Amino acid sequence: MNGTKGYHPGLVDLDSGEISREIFVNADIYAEEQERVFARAWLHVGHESQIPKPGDYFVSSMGEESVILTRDRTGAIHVFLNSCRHRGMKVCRYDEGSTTVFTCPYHGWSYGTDGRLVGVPYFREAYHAKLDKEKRGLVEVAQLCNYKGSIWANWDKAAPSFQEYLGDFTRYLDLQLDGWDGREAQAELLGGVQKWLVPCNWKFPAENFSGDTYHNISHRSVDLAGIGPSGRSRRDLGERDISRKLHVCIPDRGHQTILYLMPPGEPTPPAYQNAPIVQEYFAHCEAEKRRRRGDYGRFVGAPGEVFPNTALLSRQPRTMAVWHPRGPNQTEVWRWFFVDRDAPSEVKEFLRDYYIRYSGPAGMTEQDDMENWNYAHKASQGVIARRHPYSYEQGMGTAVQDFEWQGLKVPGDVIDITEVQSSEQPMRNLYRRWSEFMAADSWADLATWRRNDRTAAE
Amino acid sequence: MNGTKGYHPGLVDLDSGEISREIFVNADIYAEEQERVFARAWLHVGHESQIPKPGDYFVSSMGEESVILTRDRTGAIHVFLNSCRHRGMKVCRYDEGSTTVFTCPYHGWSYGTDGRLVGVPYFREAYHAKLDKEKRGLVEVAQLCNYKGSIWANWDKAAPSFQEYLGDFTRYLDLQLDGWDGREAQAELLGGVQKWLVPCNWKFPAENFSGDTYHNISHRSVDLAGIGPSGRSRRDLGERDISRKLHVCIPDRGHQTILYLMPPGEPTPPAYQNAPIVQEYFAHCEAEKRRRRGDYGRFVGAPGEVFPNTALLSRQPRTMAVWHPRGPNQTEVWRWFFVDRDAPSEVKEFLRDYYIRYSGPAGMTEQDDMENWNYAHKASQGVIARRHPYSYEQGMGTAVQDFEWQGLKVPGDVIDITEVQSSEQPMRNLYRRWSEFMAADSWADLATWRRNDRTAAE
Amino acid sequence: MNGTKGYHPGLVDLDSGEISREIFVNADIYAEEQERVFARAWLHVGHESQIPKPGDYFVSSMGEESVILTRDRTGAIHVFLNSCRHRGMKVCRYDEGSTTVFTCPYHGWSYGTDGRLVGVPYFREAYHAKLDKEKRGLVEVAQLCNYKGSIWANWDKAAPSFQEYLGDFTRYLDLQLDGWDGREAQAELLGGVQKWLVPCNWKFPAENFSGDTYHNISHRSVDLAGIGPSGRSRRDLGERDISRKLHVCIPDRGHQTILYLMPPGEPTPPAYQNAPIVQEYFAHCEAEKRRRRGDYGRFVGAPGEVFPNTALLSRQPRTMAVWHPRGPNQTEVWRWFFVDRDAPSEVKEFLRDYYIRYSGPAGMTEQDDMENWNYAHKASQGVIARRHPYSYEQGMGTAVQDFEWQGLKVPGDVIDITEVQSSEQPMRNLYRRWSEFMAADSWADLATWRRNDRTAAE
Amino acid sequence: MMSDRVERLLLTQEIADFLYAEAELLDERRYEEWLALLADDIRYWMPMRRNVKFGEDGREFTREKSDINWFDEGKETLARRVKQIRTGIHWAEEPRSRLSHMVSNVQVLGAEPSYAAPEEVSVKCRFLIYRNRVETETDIFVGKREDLLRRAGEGWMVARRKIILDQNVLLSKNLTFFI
Amino acid sequence: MMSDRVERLLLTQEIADFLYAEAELLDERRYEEWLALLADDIRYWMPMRRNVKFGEDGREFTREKSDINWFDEGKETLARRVKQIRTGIHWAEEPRSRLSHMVSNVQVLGAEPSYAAPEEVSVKCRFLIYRNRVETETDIFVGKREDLLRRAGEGWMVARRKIILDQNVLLSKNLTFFI
Amino acid sequence: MMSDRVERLLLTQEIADFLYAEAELLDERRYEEWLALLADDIRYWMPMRRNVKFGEDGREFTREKSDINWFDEGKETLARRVKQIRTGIHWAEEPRSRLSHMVSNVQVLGAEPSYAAPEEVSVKCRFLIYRNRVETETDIFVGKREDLLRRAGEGWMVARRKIILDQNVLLSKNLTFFI
Ligand code: FES
Ligand code: FES
Ligand code: FES
Ligand SMILES: [Fe+3]
Ligand SMILES: [Fe+3]
Ligand SMILES: [Fe+3]
Repeated sequence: MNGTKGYHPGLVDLDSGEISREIFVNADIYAEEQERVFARAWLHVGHESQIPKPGDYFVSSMGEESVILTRDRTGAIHVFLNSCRHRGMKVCRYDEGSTTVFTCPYHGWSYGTDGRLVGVPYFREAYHAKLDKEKRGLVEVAQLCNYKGSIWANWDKAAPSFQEYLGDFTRYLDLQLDGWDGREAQAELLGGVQKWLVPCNWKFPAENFSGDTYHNISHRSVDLAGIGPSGRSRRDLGERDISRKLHVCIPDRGHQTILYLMPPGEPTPPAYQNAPIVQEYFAHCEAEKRRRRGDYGRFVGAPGEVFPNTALLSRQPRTMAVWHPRGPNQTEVWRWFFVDRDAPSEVKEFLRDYYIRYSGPAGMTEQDDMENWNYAHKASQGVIARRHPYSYEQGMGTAVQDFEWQGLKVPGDVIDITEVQSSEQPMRNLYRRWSEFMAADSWADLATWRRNDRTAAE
Repeated sequence: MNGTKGYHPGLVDLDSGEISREIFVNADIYAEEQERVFARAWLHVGHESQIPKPGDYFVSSMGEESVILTRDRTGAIHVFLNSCRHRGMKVCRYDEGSTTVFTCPYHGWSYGTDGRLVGVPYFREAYHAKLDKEKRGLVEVAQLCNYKGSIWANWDKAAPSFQEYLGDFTRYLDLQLDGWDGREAQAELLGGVQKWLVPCNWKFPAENFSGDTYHNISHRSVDLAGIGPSGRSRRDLGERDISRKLHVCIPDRGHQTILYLMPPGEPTPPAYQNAPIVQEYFAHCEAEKRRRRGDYGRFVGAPGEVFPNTALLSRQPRTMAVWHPRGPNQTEVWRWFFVDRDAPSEVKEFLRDYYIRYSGPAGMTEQDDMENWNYAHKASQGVIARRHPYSYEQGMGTAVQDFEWQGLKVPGDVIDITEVQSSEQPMRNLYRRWSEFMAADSWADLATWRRNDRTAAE
Repeated sequence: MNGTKGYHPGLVDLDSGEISREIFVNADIYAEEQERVFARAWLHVGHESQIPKPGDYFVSSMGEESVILTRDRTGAIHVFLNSCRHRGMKVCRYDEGSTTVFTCPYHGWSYGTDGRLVGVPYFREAYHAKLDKEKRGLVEVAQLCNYKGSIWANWDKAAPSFQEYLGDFTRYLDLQLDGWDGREAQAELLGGVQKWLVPCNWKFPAENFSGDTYHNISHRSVDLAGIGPSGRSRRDLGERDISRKLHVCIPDRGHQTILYLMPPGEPTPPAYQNAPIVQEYFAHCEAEKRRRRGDYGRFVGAPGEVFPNTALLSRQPRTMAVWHPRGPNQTEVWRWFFVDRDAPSEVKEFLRDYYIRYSGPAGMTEQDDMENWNYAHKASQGVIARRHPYSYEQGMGTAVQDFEWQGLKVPGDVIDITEVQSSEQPMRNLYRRWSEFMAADSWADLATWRRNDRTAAE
Repeated sequence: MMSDRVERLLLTQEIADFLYAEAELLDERRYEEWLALLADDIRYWMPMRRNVKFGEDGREFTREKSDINWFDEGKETLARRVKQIRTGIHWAEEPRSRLSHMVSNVQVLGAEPSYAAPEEVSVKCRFLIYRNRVETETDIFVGKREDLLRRAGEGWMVARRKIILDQNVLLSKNLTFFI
Repeated sequence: MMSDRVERLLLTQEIADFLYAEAELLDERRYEEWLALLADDIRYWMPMRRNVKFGEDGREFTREKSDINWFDEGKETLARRVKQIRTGIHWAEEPRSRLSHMVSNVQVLGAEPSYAAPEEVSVKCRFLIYRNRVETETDIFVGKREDLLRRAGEGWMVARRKIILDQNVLLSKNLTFFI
Repeated sequence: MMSDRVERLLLTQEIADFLYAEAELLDERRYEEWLALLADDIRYWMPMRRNVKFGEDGREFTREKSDINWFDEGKETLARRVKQIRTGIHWAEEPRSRLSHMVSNVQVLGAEPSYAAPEEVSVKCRFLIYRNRVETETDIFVGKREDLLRRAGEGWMVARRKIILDQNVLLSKNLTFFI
């Protein structure tokens, strides 16, 4: 089933807008991805509110591997590979909890919540006190960042800091994590992380959430059935009417998103007409946000992607997703859901109901996404299919730098899709970065902006 | 599990009559087969009666891949890869039906029944009318042939025409598709195509249907239980008594079959004694066939194989099968069943009952074939097994060219197995051709007959 | 998922005591193992009491492949690959039985219980009597050894004899096969061979049974629940108090075991206090053994391993196990259970009950072993995990040659773990030998002792 | 004497008992006894299933007595199948499979002439058939069965059986068992 | 007239009949009739499950009405799901799945005000749902259901349904069916 | 007062209720209550199965009390197994498995001294046990159970249990649950 062996530059051709199916279905390329992408990029691990107290832990995943997100007795946050240094046993097999040590079931080595190897049975007798415990602590990530409560980690110490990695994308992640009223880090996690398996390569969801406005047609059945809390088929039609809808891509970083840019002054049109309390809450927040953020308060978020596999959705349903690779043909999705910490309980309840019926495997909208990813992948595995690349030609060459509308500049490569409806600039941005990771031997080659005029201004 | 890497000539040794087990169980060889055999050979797709009217379609398979057999509004027949040119989504997920366009569920591109890309949402807006629709139609096969209602297709435009590909085998395919009375293209398809999975390499059934008379002993339980419509254990014992039974192989083509050659003049002995109407019908047809076909009316068909994976069975049960590869260790069988279009309904009903209890996964006869293929494959995967090739020595060097009996010449390499009961000439013919496909870089090397004295006479 | 391609020396580093996870999870290394280890080493096949009469057979397994252990009409014992020479069909699909010939279901070739091809349908007609039957018998192992009733086989004719292969380990295998009272070959097999699948590489159980005393802590739940027939949590605490507990490794051979060395004179302390008949039986046997074996009667067996995949357990539960590889990530365990042939039926019954509740998938003790092997393997597959080798540093450099205690020498590399409790010398011994097999091109390189001063004394 | 409600519930229970007893005969390989439960005029039909467009359900199943089906036969052929297994050389069932027929959701959909004195009963159920053979070979078949049962003295006979398997491509190499 | 024991057994049988009939409506895609069996105030709840330490079972399930769950909704949303399937362009169910709902171990755990004259019945069962679609795609879902049934004339209505699926990571791409 | 037919049907229903209640205790991890349903002299036996030649069915199963079996034990050992799980450090069940015991085809094969006043009942059923644990680990076990139940006041006790699993090579790493 294996056409070419491994990655080579020709596969992603951004001049023609053609990308080979090999990068989705080829097992050798998948194996290389694990080393070149997932072992070097910043990955989302969880949220600090999942481990509020010292000793709390949450078992997460980075790429294919299980990791432990934990807060040590001093309150410091760590991420460790969930595998014993002795014979590799998975040291923690609970999803979450609180503990003082992680004791390995096999031979009883125990590790502190700071990863230190603190207990070795018969250390003096069997090891003659010779085992170097310092060397045998749990494998810790090379870098970790707590950004407004969201925890990110990286296995490569040569990688730049998370904020440098984000670059100009930071403010879009802010939309996810700040309050709707513009206050910092107000996001509160709802209990329960959705986890499920989809039979497709992880890049199908990654590109979909990068800003695929073009597939709205696939959700027509939801529009007909009605799902929106406003009683209209989509909750956000109102603001769509007066805003500019943009594709914003951060070149060299591989991050991209949809953005609604509201006009200045004008209030955001009412939504949630059927739910006065909710309508009132958001109206209030919108006003607050404008006041606090000033011009940037005109930003309204939408689906976006932090390279490589973390999806943002900063409007309703407000969620973050990670697309964990589970072999070339399978993806395990993890889904976190957010509300404003200080929102009235009626608002939280109202939104939760909406999130559940919209998102995930039982979500009326996303069920059809999974179906499409599944069969797009499946129909791309054969020898003939692999000879015919996918088309990413939409809106090629139409992106502008320094986009500005009504006095507000939007950094990055931007396409205003308000009239043209859609573009594939976000996917091209994603795969350009992906192929840089696949080609580069080290972060020295990947931190392109450091030797880059255009971004020198930063 | 992988002994040698990939195909090399020594694996098929026709001088010693030994063939390595690697060609059945080796994953690398399997991957090469997809390119070298299935992407270059003529494959059976279906029957025109499955798509009688413009807009009708039948979803079939070529090698590992799903294809759409369809009749466009002008009545022309096409075969397309069942995968969208945009992101690869399987555009048609029904087994059969009738439509004006195939609309992709993911982003709504739509293709005409002639494969043309006719609908692209926001073509003017999102694509600025720049997408080259001509280039983005459904991938169509390079060549297609409708031979007496049976549809064949080929991905390689350098391949010879289907009839040149068939060579002298044509008249054996005729036995399948013409009426029992010798009239042309009288085969009528019974409703329902059997599809099922067998855990073995596709070449086990392919060689079995190439003319494996040697495994009759494996069907002894059916003979004891009784299945034959004539009340005798096999419906065809009668004609066996007076005819010559031949193995006929078309050298250079890789096609082969069993053939019963009846004496001139003599009527075919009665069968179906318990079913007068059926007996009478076939008696009548036999006579008609002799009249229409003259000497060739003495041919009575039997299991045979069109290289690489289409099986013929032109007697009762009258069926065609395709052995679709589904990985080195799995085969998906598709089965079509035929009757004479103008046969009396009692005859059709009678034959249908016989076909069902004889053939396929519920067929008393073929159940045991599947069992043998399954465990022959399984017991050939290990390192020691792979060191011991299979034996194809039966009747080596006993084939003759220009076989003749009672005034009728039979072209091809022929072994008269009436007395010797069996030979492995058909398998040797199959694997000789298979290894030519695996070794050849292009059809220039594969059309051996064009530079071949023996077949120059053609 | 595949880090390095195939085996290379660096993976097993006995100087640092670090062994790469690759050797457990890498698919290429696994494929090489099948050729280099399992096709060249001595493997345990069964017990002669399973085939007491001429014509009896027991279907066993060597590495990944099915083999037939059979006794021919002359009473000679054979081991054959369970695959037909014609098309590879598995010729015997029963677990055990008695027969005069093995008739292949597919085309009816039949083989004698001595493996000779005795029946070929239509030999004269179809084969013109030309098939060389002598060449086409069932594939027989290159060497076979019946050691005190246990049957061992080897595919490599260049391998040394089984006894040379065992070297000084012979007496530990004797503990398994002789009677508890020291009489030769008194082991009687209980009916029923346990077979089950464990999702881990075969080397996890192999190293565990090589003498992993360090994982006793993982069985704490059994100690708390109580399982021992003596009513105490472990049946053997008594003798542990007065004996020396040793790790005995046979260098150059790759065999290793735990050994209890009792003091001279002193009787073994009583066990089985709750079962007088059993207590009395073992007390009697102990005395007999001392009398018969003299000083070596002080040996009491324990878990051990004959390289590569045969486990011994010569105390109670008295069992042998084979760890059959079934892909890099799966092992099929086969388990034989023994009692003394002449033991009273109450003793046999008593022991049988204990074996069942202790061992295998339903065994309260071993259930937890399987769990640990499963998740140790699973947590070692990822790219980051593979960068961190396992630690085998326990007791490095503490082994002695010519260990002696109270007048009895114990050959081999020995660590007295009575006080230190545990060491990883047995695992180091196992993997040293394993890497020799992986590196060596032939047995000329593997029979290291033949050119080895230290073992020249043999 | 008893209310209709009670009569219906007891009849359902009685029919379920019959179907469980039938399954038991099949799993215990008592095929001749099983044949004895089949009416001489039984029709044993298992259609194939197609993926069809919404609204075209009419084309979902292959048709009895005119299309190719997985099974579409009478008692004589069923008896021949039993005979074949009994030869001991029907390799697809030698060594014999380990089979369990799980029958659930037994519903009596109708009784003629009445629930009080039923002569013919139409019953529907779900089945799960687990097949394991040789070493590790395993299949699971799930679907529905629509049976017409006919009173036979104290007991019942199967007069007609329609088997709906929830598969399109058959996910097994063969169908060597009775459903 | 009848003993308590008999009343209880017959009630259990009657409730089982109801659950089988309900399953039949779902497998036959008669969704509107199924909706008619749901009380207007039904709560349809399917929590997610966590792996927790021994003794911390309290944290095993996500909480109704406050956490994220697989399902946690009322009749209006259920009706919208039916409507979506009926559009014929709900791709995750087009072509439609082949479904079998196997219901077993039907236990009546309580009846109010009495077993003799029950108005509300709490019932627990096991389910196995087999889903097969397109060509070879297959899922098996197994778990428990805790239903509160309410008397409705001659029959019953589902007033509350709690679904316990025996999975942690959902082993399927979606949940497009009713349980 | 009631006819034999009715007595038998009601007894079957009563026995089924008992088996469902027992399964519920196991799935809810109420092991001590489950142990209380076992007679002190219970024999809990699960043989291994061989592939044997046609006509040699006698050798298909390993023998109770003389061969090695998967299980062949009494109440004391069963109680120890419960105790082990309750330690919270029986790693093969920590974190605990998610289990469903589906029991179907409940058949009462005999009742002593009579169906009207049964003291001992022999009952056979089919089971499907679904086990899911940790993240994605899943096993399905299917087979038959032959139980001898003994009257115990209002209820019943399990006096003997024979478990027939439809497997040859056990397709799982362990058997850490009760069947
Ligand atoms: S594997 Fe963790 S202590 Fe040994
Ligand atoms: S995949 Fe077909 S339109 Fe996008
Ligand atoms: S495979 Fe054994 S005789 Fe042909
Ligand atoms: Fe979507
Ligand atoms: Fe055949
Ligand atoms: Fe252990």
